[in-house]
Amino acid sequence: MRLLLFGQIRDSAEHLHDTEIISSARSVRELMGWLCQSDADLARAFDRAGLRVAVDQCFVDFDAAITPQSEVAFMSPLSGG
Amino acid sequence: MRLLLFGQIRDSAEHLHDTEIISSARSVRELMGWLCQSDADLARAFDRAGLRVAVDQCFVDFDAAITPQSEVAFMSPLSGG
Amino acid sequence: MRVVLVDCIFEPTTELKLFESENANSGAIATFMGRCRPRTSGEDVTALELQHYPNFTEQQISRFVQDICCSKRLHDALVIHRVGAISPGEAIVLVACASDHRAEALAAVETIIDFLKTDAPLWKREVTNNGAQWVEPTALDYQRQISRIAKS
Amino acid sequence: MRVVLVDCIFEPTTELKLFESENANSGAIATFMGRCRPRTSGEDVTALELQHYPNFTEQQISRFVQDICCSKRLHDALVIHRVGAISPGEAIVLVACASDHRAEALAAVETIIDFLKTDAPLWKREVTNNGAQWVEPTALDYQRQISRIAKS
Repeated sequence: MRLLLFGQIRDSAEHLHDTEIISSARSVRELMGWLCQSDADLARAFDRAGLRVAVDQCFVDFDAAITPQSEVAFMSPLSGG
Repeated sequence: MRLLLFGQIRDSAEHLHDTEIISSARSVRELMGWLCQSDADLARAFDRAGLRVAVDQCFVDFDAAITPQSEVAFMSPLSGG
Repeated sequence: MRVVLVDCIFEPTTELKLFESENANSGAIATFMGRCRPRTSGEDVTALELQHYPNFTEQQISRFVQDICCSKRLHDALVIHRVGAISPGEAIVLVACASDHRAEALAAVETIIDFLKTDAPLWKREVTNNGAQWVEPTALDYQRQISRIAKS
Repeated sequence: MRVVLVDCIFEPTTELKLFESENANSGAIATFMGRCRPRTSGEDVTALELQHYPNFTEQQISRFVQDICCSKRLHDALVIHRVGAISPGEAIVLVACASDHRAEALAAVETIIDFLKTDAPLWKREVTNNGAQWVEPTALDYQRQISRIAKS
């Protein structure tokens, strides 16, 4: 699946942004657990307030299902305008 | 004193707008009574909702004092913007 | 702060460009432009006529805008209002407010335009093919007047 | 309706002039322009960097603005938002809404800019001489988010 990181969280794991990853995770939450094991900085970033996630360009909650074809984007608090 | 009329009320008594009048009225209310006696159209206009008055370019209530040197402006409801 | 009454056509975006350049350090600029609509209540409008009370009108608007500049901590404010005869499509009023952040500028523009509708010494008459009619504030305008006064 | 992200300088008043001429029959046009301030919390800002999520950002903003156009019965709406590197003094965002009457246009502009602050997929980083810092919505931004959602 494709992993995207936006905002502050990208600074924590720049090398993972916009990469293809191979994981058997079937939900966003499972994917987060799997990523945390391999990257302590990202684990800390996931703990920060205001984290949002989109799967295939739709905002979803952390229990949302994912497939190997999914595009999963983790986002720090949004701040446009 | 100088009499000014603004908005719809001017249509009722165009001839009185921006004229010098000689009256012994000592308050706005007395002046209105005096004007009503001589002009029935203006009397009806005074009865319409939303009438406001300014003396010497300050909004005042109808009991405000006036002198022979006053500038008295009667105004229909304001509508700018 | 600048409050002006004009008796001929003005170009809102030209004025805004100037206002913007005069307030280059302001993070937020909110504006409102009101124009003479070509139709009202199903009738073609041929003109608007705006009466004013020379000196008093400018003085009343200036005082109000000055108070808003202080209370909302604006960097600057601009009000341009037409008087006299206005044709459909022409701008009637431009309000612009500059501040550090959006909340103040947006609230100030809204408060100023609400004030102009019910409390500035201006009288508007709409001319259609069926004659001329004085415009009075709507029930909504008066509601907004009450809520503005309650907040102040 | 037009929602665009641009990665180079744009001139808000030029865009507004176009918007105004495209909506010649609208009685009311409200706008908001946000700019990169040269100073923040006492520090000189050397640049702002705006990250976005290609396609998703445009799609999310467009959907929201489309909904507002319907619910506020706007004639038209325009959102131009910079992405990438922005220098002090440059425009970040322009929002313009056209309607028959002022209440709808003013409320729509406010709602759209509030949405952009907390709910549009955009991420802002402020660069000063002391390094770069991600900007997060303020407590006030979140309060306005809650009141916006409560009203909708």
